[in-house]
Amino acid sequence: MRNLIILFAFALFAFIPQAWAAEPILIGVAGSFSGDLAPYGIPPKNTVMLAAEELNKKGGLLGRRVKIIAQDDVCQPNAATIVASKLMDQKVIAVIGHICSGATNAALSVYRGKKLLVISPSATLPSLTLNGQNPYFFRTIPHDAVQAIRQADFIVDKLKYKQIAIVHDKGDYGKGLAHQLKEALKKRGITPLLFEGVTPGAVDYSALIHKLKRLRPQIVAFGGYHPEASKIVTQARKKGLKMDFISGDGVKDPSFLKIGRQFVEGYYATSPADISTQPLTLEVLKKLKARGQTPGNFGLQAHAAFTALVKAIQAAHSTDPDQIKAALQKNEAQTTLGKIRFDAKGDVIGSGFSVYQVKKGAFIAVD
Amino acid sequence: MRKELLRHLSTAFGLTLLALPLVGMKVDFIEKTLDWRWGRLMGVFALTFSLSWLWRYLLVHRPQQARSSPAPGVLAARAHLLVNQRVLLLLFLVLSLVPWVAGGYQVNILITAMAYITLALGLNIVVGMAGLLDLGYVAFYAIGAYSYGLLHHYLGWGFWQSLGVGGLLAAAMGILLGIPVLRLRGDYLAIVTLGFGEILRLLLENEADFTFGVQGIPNIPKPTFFGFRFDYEGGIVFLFYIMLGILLLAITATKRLQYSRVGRAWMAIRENELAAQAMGIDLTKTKLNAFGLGAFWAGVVGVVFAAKTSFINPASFQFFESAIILSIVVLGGMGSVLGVVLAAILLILLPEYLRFLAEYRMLLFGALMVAMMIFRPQGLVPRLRPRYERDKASKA
Amino acid sequence: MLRLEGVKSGYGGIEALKGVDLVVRQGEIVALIGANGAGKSTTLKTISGLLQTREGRIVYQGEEIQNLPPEEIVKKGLIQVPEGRRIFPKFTVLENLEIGAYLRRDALGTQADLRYCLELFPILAERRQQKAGTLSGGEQQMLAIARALMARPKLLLLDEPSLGLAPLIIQQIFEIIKIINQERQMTIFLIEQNASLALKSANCAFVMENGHITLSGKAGDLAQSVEVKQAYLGI
Amino acid sequence: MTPLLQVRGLKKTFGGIQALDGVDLQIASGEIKALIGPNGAGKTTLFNCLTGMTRPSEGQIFLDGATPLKGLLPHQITKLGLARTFQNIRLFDSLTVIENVMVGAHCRFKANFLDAFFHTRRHLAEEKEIKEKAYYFLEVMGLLQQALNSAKNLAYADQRRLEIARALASEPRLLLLDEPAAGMNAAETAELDQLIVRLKEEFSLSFLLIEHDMKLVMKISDSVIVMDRGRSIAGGSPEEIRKNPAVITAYLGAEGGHA
Amino acid sequence: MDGQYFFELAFSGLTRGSIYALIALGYTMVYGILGLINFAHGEVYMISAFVGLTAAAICSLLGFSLWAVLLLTLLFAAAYGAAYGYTIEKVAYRPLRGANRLAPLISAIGMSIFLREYVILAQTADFVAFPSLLYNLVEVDFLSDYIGSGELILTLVSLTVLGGLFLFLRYTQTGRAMRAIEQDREMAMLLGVKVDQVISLTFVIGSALAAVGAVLISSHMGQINYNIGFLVGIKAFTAAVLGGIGSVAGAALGGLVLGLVEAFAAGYVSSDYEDVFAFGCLVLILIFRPAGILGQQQSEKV
Repeated sequence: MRNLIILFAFALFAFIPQAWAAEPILIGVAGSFSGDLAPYGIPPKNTVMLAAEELNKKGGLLGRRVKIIAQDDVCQPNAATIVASKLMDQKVIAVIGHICSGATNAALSVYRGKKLLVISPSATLPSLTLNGQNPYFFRTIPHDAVQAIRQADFIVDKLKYKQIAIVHDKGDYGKGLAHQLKEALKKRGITPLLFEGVTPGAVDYSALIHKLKRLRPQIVAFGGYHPEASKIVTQARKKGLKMDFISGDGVKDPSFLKIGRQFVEGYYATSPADISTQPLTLEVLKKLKARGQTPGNFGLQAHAAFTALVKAIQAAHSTDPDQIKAALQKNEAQTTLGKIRFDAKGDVIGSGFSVYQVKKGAFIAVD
Repeated sequence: MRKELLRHLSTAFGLTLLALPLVGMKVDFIEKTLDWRWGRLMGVFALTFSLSWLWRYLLVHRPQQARSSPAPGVLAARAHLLVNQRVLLLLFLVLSLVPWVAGGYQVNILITAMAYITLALGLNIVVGMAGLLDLGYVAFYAIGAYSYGLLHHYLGWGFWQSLGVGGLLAAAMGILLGIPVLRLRGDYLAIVTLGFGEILRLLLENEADFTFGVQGIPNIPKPTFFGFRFDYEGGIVFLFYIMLGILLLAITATKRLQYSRVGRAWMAIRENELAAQAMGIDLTKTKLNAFGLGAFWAGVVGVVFAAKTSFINPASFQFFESAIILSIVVLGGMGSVLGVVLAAILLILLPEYLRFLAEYRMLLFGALMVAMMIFRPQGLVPRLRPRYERDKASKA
Repeated sequence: MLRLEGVKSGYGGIEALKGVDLVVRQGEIVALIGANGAGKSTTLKTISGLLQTREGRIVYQGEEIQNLPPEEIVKKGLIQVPEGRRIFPKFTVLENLEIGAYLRRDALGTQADLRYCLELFPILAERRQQKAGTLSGGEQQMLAIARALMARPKLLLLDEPSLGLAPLIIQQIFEIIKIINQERQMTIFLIEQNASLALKSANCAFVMENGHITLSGKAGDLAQSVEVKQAYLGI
Repeated sequence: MTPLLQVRGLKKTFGGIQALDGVDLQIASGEIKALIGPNGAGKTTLFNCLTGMTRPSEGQIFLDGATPLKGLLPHQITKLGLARTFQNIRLFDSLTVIENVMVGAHCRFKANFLDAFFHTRRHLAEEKEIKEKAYYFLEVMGLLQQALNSAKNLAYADQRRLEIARALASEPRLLLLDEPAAGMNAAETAELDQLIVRLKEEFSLSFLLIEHDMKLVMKISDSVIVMDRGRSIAGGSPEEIRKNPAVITAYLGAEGGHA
Repeated sequence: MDGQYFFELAFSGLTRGSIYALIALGYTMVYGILGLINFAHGEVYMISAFVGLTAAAICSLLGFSLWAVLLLTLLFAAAYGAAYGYTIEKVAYRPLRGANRLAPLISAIGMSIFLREYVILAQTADFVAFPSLLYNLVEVDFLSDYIGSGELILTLVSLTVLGGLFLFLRYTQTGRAMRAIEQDREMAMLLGVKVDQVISLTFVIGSALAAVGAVLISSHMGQINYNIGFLVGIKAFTAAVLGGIGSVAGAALGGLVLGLVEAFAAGYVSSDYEDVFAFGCLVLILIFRPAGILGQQQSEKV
């Protein structure tokens, strides 16, 4: 009977949020939750929400509840500045976001000089950290140049290919990566046979395929996301083209395998070190699935960003941005991306790139 | 009554049937699974059933003149009282107090709203007054923004120099575009301007060596005040006043042009091109005037936009923007300044304040656009005809 | 055959017909004359269902037809040739005639009527493959009448058949109207602002002013009446 | 004395159809000239060529015997003093009556959009003058009561009058009227003919008018020109035309002039 | 110049072009009859693709043969596309008949936003896989260097449907009524044409054609999401204008011209510029032929 009462009291405590002692800690999540780029923004929001709920269930942060404020910037610079100033007005202590490099760039002009911690799960434009203007900006995803150099090394050193075609999707991620790859290859004395973009959502890519067929590159490097990648490789294979393909982390996605089936066999993709076997990652994936959600391209990066932030706050035992910043750079945190910390510029350490290849319907690390 | 009930039931049934494969089922072709979602389908049925009643009720009670002549009703009469110079000035005074009482967010969205009002007033010259349907208006906005971005990056120009140049450059492009398309009528003009807008955006994307392509141009500075540089908050407040000033100019220009020889020529062209020609109106010059002046405002706002976001990329200038600006003009009631202001507030601020609806926000926004057109096709505030009353002196 | 009783109708806030009473008897040619803006065309539009009857009754062959949709009224054999001809300019002459028979399902009868129309208007037979837009005004008016005949009307409503046509053509058209009336026993309700012309060919006539019928009677009598002479014939 | 307007050998083809096939025409200063002919004779096409809305294929048009009009744009021709009305009325429907007439005065003034924006002296002075002028022409045409109504709400005959008022506001020397009496009843037509004569006197105007109403034509015109199939087949005084056998067969038919 | 490459590109252009043409018909018919740019047409295309996906999945779950799956999918998508087209007209356009020209345009833009969001909420914002219904359906050896079998079927079906529609409009009484309404709506009414019904039918036919296009293209490209209608819609509309809007033959021709221009631009210049060429070609053609390739210059009667 007594146990029951205690249980009841405990349950009551758990179900009444007002019971929390102090004001909640506010953390912003910003990204594209509607519009064309919603598929990239919604999963990060979901994973952060999930992580925050779990955290609150376990007693919150520094004894306070964590409250997530999600703001939609539609990946547009103007909306991003509006959202950013709204988050500032609401006195969030940190922002997980933004999703697109462009929107992040615009939003940073609002945060700049404000000592607000911003951790993006997906903005890969190198200059965001490298230009040194954003001391409180971090990202859990390595920037494009890192990945591009990895790709160039693999193509030139491992595969020993010299005939390379670069195709991109004209988007800021895809074209950015393709551009970096071109630069990386240039440093190694290779000029690509082709550098051009396709329009995502076009009804047919066969003109490009015929062009590839004529140029006969040994490998096609595609900068962009998996939907376009699988369309291009499928059409190429159906036309009997046998060259190799390589892409970045935007392609290493389970749906790429499912949708591309036999056509994507042999496709190379660079991506952060394999994390899908780690217990923490598996657990998050399982919980997401239970909610009918997917991790998308950047969901795990966003989860990791949140985890790293929480760990840093706990380590600093404060919400002071300078102390958190120091903790982020000093302490390693166990996250869905593995053990990570951040370098002086704000880029992630510990999430390197491996090269994978599709073999029998699965991505297998080959380098 | 029973007939009514049956009617709405069958409407709801039909719409639910339409929703069946999208709302009621979800398939995954790879996993070969099929989910039935009956609960959601029931929700659709309940919703459509109640909406059907409401829709019917509103349609029946729709004011009759909505369909025929837009007789200036009570609203317009009141609007006329509202928009006299003194009231307008008062409104601006109140508005100019906002930065002192509200936070950065409110200031930020008010700048955006004012920017769209100005854009709509500019497009109103082209579409509302001259009757030239322009679906690529966003191109001129982009030209303004990129003038500042590029002039700053390559030549180190500041906001103030760029403001003039951006506006003039946009106006020049407007005239340049106008020349080849003058012969086109109505909707052909619409699609060519749409094409022009897309071409410009694609060029901005592709000519990466010059325009920085899809990566965009970052770190565009805020305006300075006689060399004084503000911090972010100060900068945005200063920008707020600059935008307020521009808006005031745009409103004055619109109101004065309506009562002028040039404005009447625009409206004459809109009403009947042939008769306008026969009355000695130079079609080419008058249309180019409209294109140029309309584009000028877009260029000016573009420069402000670049300064406000401090970052610009081609993706900010998509067709959707043109569509929204056009919607503001039409929803406002073509040619009415007050209407444009109200419509801009509705279409720009409403989605902003609807954020709590989260993912239903844009759905509702689209539905509202349809509903507003159906229940007020002539716009919120129909243009009041200028009253040229005979002077007392000459009557005597 | 057709009777209007106190019919009121109009556009938007304007009431153009303020209670119209008139009768069209089987087999006659009846003219409705009046100044522009008197409401003549509005009367026709109301009869053929393009405008709503706000008050009153329209009785056709003993049946009330006010506020039926236009296609139902057409089905009953009330066919209108509207003002300004309104032929389909992008159709050939033949296509224009064929669409005249849109509601008919009797292929044989339609064929026969087509032959009859082409005999009645030999110029149309000559130009059957020509685009109707390239016809002259007079030919277009003939085509418009022929197209209406293809629907095999019981009552033909003609709106200003003389508008904008040269006198010679007008004569031809009015002759044909008489022929149709006699050969096919077709009742014709004619609207004309050229009063002298209308009164010459009609059996009886109504004079309309400001949304009301002000005079009516045998066409010959009206032509002699002082009011009509002064107001409409300018004599 | 040189004629006000001289047309020589005007030709125009539309996709194989010879709409004008060598038209010659002279209008003296102060003359009322009527242009008659069956439908499709090319009367309106001639109007369009004169006012620059259609480019003639061949032939010449001179104003005052010296100024060539061919190749000029419509607004330039209007500025030189030719104004017109249209067969199917073309008003600026949603503008007010007074605005319609003010637009008519457009080509006689200069203020541009900058003047309007800064309310320069030029703008203010011109606006005042335009307005006064417009009211004056409305008064002449008897439309004063309607000044602030929408043009589209006018009665048919008033719309025709408004078209004339609007054309007058461009201060023409030659006024081309395309079927001014179409759709008017006898009483209204009678008013119209008095009006035309009055305008001629008051503004020392010349007229070229297309008209089917023979009574009007015979009554007011100084001379008549008859067109058939793109040619001018006869010309002369109304009396001569009435008796010309070629005209009777082509146009008037057996019934002669009393239709 | 490389002859084989040229023909490869030509066939690629033909494939694209025939799809543009198929969807352009919906625009051109609606424009002809109502004078309205139906911005929601691209969304009907997109929705039909989703319905097609559901139908294809159910049919394959039931174990039908590939041909049967294809036919049933086409049928279902066409029926639903038509129903959506009909509903859109009834809700968003019919109440605006007789209002000023821009009101329905804005209503259409609103409708288009609504439908996109509706699909995001009802289904997903992600790309989803669409079964490849055309691949390996037939073997065509003699052309296989130039064109895949899927593309061939796609082209053939499109052209057949186009031809069928052309005959329908030309030779049936209903088709004639449609063209009559295009020219003079009130007059058509006076001849007994039920105008509202015919307008609805126009939407139904146009939408069904878009649905056929949607299923064919989706199975060709293998994936769909809520955004696929936008680009296709704009391109198809461009094609319709290019050929002369309001004209069925014009839509077909405009689609093919646009497809070929894009394919050659992508092949000989760069895919970066294929859209620039497409719109540039539109602007150029309209400057020299302001009413499109087959459009009749409306000589306005003065």
